Amino acid sequence: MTAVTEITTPAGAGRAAEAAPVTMAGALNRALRDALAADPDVHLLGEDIGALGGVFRVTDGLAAAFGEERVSDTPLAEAGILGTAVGMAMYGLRPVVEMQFDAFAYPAFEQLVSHVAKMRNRTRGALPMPLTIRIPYGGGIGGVEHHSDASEAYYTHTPGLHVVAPATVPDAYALLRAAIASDDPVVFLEPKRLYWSKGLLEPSPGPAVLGRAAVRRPGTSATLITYGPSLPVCLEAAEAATAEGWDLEVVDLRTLVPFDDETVCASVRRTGRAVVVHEAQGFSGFGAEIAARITERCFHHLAAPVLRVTGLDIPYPPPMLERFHLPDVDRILDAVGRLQWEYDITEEQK
Amino acid sequence: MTAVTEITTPAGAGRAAEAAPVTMAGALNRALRDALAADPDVHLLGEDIGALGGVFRVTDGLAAAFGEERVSDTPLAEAGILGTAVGMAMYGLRPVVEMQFDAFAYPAFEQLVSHVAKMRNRTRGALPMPLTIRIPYGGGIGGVEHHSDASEAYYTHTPGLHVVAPATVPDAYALLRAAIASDDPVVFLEPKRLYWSKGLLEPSPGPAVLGRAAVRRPGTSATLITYGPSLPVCLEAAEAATAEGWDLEVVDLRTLVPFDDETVCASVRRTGRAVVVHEAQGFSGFGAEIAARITERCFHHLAAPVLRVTGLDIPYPPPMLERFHLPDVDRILDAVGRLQWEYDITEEQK
Amino acid sequence: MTVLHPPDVHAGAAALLPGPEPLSLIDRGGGTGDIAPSVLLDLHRHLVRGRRYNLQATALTKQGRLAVYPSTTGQEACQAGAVLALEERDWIFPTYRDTLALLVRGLDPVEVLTLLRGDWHSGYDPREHRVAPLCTPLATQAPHAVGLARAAALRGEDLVALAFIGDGGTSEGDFHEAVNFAAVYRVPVVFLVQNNGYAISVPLHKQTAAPSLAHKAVGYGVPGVLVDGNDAVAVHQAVRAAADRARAGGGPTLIEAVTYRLDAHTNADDATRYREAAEVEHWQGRDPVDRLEAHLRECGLLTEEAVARAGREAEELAAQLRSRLADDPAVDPMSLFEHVYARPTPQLLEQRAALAAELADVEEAR
Amino acid sequence: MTVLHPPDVHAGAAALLPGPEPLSLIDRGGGTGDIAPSVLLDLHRHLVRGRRYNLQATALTKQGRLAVYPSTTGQEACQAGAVLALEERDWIFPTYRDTLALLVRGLDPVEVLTLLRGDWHSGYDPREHRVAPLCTPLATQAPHAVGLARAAALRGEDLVALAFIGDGGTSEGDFHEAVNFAAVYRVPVVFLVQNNGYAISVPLHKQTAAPSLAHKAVGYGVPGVLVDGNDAVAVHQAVRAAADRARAGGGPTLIEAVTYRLDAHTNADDATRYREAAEVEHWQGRDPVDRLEAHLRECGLLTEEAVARAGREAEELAAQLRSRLADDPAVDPMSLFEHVYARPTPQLLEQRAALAAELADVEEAR
Ligand SMILES: Cc1ncc(C[n+]2csc(CCOP(=O)(O)OP(=O)(O)O)c2C)c(N)n1
Ligand SMILES: Cc1ncc(C[n+]2csc(CCOP(=O)(O)OP(=O)(O)O)c2C)c(N)n1
Ligand SMILES: [Mg+2]
Ligand SMILES: [Mg+2]
Repeated sequence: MTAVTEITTPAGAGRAAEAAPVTMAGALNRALRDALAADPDVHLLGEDIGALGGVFRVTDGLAAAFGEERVSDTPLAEAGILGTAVGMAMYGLRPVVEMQFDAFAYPAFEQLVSHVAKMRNRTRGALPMPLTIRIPYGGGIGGVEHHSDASEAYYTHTPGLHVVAPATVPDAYALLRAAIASDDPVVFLEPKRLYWSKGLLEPSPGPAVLGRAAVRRPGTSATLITYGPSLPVCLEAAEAATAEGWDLEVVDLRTLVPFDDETVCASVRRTGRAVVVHEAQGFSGFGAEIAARITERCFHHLAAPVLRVTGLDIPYPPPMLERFHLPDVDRILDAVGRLQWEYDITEEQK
Repeated sequence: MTAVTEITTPAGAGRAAEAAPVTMAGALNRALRDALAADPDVHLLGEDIGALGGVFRVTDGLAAAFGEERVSDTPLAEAGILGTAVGMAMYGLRPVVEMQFDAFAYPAFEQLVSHVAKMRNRTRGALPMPLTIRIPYGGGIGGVEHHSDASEAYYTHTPGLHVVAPATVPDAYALLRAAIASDDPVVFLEPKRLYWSKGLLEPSPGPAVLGRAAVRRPGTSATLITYGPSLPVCLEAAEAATAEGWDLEVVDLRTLVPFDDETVCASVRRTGRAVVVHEAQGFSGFGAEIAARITERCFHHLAAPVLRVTGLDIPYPPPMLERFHLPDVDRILDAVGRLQWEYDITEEQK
Repeated sequence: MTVLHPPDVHAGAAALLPGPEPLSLIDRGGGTGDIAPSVLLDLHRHLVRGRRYNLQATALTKQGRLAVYPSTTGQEACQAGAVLALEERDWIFPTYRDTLALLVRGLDPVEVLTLLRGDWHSGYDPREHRVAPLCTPLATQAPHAVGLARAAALRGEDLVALAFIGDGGTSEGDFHEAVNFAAVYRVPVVFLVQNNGYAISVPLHKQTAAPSLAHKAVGYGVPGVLVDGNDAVAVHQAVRAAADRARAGGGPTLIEAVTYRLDAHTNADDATRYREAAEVEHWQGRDPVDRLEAHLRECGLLTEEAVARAGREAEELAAQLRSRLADDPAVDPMSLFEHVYARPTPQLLEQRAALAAELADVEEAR
Repeated sequence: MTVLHPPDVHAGAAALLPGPEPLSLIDRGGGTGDIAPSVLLDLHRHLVRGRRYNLQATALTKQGRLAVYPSTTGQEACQAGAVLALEERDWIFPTYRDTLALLVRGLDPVEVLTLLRGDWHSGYDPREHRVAPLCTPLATQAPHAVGLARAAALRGEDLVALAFIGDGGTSEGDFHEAVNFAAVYRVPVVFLVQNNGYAISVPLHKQTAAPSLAHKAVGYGVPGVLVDGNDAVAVHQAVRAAADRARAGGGPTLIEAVTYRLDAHTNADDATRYREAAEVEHWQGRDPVDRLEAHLRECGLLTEEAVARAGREAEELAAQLRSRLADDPAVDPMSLFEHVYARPTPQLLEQRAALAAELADVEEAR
């Protein structure tokens, strides 16, 4: 049911000899452990996060190490979990909530939109919400229905939330530490199919700065913009593209909100062409925002419209069909091929 | 607390002498009444829709006319309401649900996303969901917090749903009839601040076809693309723009899903410039989808990037500040002014 | 080993059920329980003040000085009886209707109305007063009370959280989840259901088929208490007992206070559409202010002077409201961008700059 | 006039409470109630078949033939006892775990597994079998049962809906809202909570502090029934009584069947992380299949031949599963675009054309 994807995380690539690689699930576990150790106000709550260590084992061993009060199993009710966390945050704690799967965060939608996202604003800063909401995110692990949604667009559209999606092992650690340290609520999207990908955590990446994208592969022909589970696919596509003579730059957003316009636009201005890649259904998806804002900011640098390679506009498919839904190397290359490479020499066509 | 906006609805404009104008709330009431009369499978359910006739009086008199079984007050629980409606639809009825205000639809989000939107697909067509979910939508009526959200983007991003937003009185009637007649679930967004706007219903507009946009004002300089409560603002802006020498076309989407690419693109290809206008916060909003798809389809016809005039990326403001949040004529004209009118004569700048 | 439903717990179920009749003291010659006379006079003062506050706020709404006002006329005993039963360090989680509870807690009467006036969402510092923001999405504040009480308990602090909720609100999933969490974590929360007979237009019998709302308690393993919500003394006593229990580690209690909303749902509502005048009259006969006053007089606790003083104080409050709400407050559009995040995003900074430029243009055009 | 909590209803509350001990027939010399011998033999047959089905499906999962399988081993009495108590026209609203209930209803054993095999979300026509799709988001199917039962009642049809739910699922808001709606509308729904002691790893005492889950019923004004979920006869009798009551216009019932999940949560779960072997052994001693078999033998109802026949039939079923699930099913990627809407949107048509072109390319490249 679970595909193990091994990718070498670019950030740690140079140090492969120094230490043993860990999985992304392991890196997240270490981030939680370090956060719990560093700050007594950090509390974890969620379904099955105690003795079981979470269905993905991200909280493995934490209840044993920090006690059931710091790492507590909750009754089975997501609005109750998030609402309880809101109350804890009102008192000054720093709750870290686990939603068991992406689609099972929906029962908490009202608490998220009407309280978590707004509490600081409505109380003029008196009640900040230093909450982290961890959500195993996306598909590709053969999960049956309701276990593979990519729902970032619901969150990115909600003012007051930060939205973070790591794609590499060191980022998983660094961004989760940053999310927990943030005084604002962070929806933290953990790419399920990268849970077992491996990378290095030594030397420790430390907490990241939220809101900074990373260029994972420099290139000159066009820019692929992506995040979370689609990063390895884009890197693979970029490698494959060299055979066609394209040298693709790959930008990993890391943080969807706040958005790093600077890095993204600098890249697109340089390359003049861009393709946005994400798993979620494309219509009204986050890729639309990326494409729209690049166009607003870089119009005269664009040789072609910003294209999108996304999931289909259908309910997430059953396991045996999910590969037809998810963006793959071929679809990305196909989109790159449609970036009007003839443009430079046929300017008069415009 | 409620501002009464009088607009002459373009569709009925020519027939002003023939019959008395009705309000949009009245038109919606008539649509519900006609649907109830036409089809015994139509059932209304929601909070306070019976004796009270709904907080906006859209269901006024319907319980008295059709009985409490057809038009029934529910206990106060939105997930329960929508979930019950799902069960009724499974049995072949055609439920029409009222959510009292936009933000109070959030408790039903899981039922909407995981069941309403998916049921037909997961059962290979065996269980269609001919449901209509009426949601008083948007701001501008001085509502206190949680009473003015514009949440269309959550719905447009959910495959399996249709999303409809009328802007005129005859459309309110025609689109609601079409929504109820649709064999698919429709999220029907009723612009609160147009509830008391007036227009003509004679001759009866009959059910509309979902998925067709309307050109509300023909023009040549640029296209304003909008829907729901922002239509009157755009029409006003277009009138004001003539003073600056701009002849703006105004496209009213009417249906957000399915999207009428044809009408929109035809207009933009003609004018070469476009501004998208909506109330909701802009980031990751539906305007991004509109801008992105226009750019994908009409890139070489565009003299300037598609711009967006939207609500700010903040929680909906309190009554006394909402006018600073909502798109107004000035902001639209300002955006039109930034559509690079110098472009035609300074092509080499590109 | 997990034993499903050990028999001893099961046997204790009966103790969690409410009595057959609402707890009432005033009408039953119940005297004043063990409540100190000074507290009783305080109760009286707050009821009188509260009634006047409701009247004044409703009047101001008609004059357009408030965007909307949900009155608690008829429910003053619940509001004052409950809040006075708490310690200052205890937290209150009000619904949008419970403005009076805030007044009793000692908040500034105009800051209490900020939400309803429309200049901001919440007008006071919740931490300073231990009062959560007035909550509009129904029942959503109930889990907050649970979380806050749990946080305090984890820190070893002696604190009770009181969550108000309406009869309609008990139908929401959030209510269910909150009481369950509170019971499982055994946190010091008092859930006070003000059953005022209606959720806007929907009467109780369309809201629930339960024998009483207090009967829901046993399903969570917490005590259910039924109290006459128009008897300030009884409400006070019930809430104090529940708070004491909570403080002593006994966990949450669910109290149903049976009361009545004498006014319409809000100024925007037309209650004649869904209820009979006779019903309203019946409940006017059980007016909580009148009843307390009569009872305290009977007990010889209330002097004419005290009555007059309470009246004067209430008039002063009303006058203060009228004058302080006479003009529109200063609102700063630039404040829209504050407190969306701890630090504004680059995107918000852009939007802030754009609005500033717009406002400068407008200023210039003058 | 609205009377809040009329005393007569209030007095009736006691009748809604469950008894102190789960209803059990088998161990108490309860005989077989008024259940016909043929039904008892049917029950036995289904229990034997069901156990074998669980074993086989679990084995197939280990071989990668199913994506995941949540076993009902230990809960077969609930599944068969409940479904056999219904009429063919009654509807079943299962959770993701209740595959056996579908089998008992007569669905094709492979179609039952479609979701878990992963070739589509739901493998059968719900209307044909009066079985809603296996439901993964917990408790969300409960309001569907209410809506469907209400729709049928409005049409004057005589139909009962049975909603399965887990102990964990009762904590969700949707459960609360569903039971409340059912009670208020007085619809013919039977809510059957299979309390198997765990929600994945979370034991009941971390899920609720209630004396029993059946004690939740009174809070909605419906009867709460506690039954031994490992006694097929008792479950059958309790569900039939509730269905009869519902059919007669008596409204919903909430039944808690106390049972135990002998296997792990699913094949992907490691139950040793959160429960003791001794606990599992204890419950193995109360195996529902063994108990029914022993009981029916004791009552002289079960011949050796019937036992052998049931065993053979179960083996045939297992063999059928093995052979029919041996190969991957044919899946058509183009079917992804079917049934998203009644008619595909223009946008979907574009995407369909693109996928068709992709597939044609791949075909060509071969
Ligand atoms: C989640 C949600 N749904 C709907 C509403 C709209 N609404 C506001 S007040 C109200 C009735 C509340 O009734 P009750 O809980 O009895 O409180 P009361 O007004 O009687 O104090 C409704 C339906 C809301 N505020 N929140
Ligand atoms: C809304 C929702 N939240 C979380 C989950 C993940 N999940 C699947 S099964 C399960 C435990 C269910 O426990 P219970 O209701 O007791 O049923 P059982 O598995 O014991 O049959 C959980 C938490 C889910 N399916 N749906
Ligand atoms: Mg009420
Ligand atoms: Mg269970």
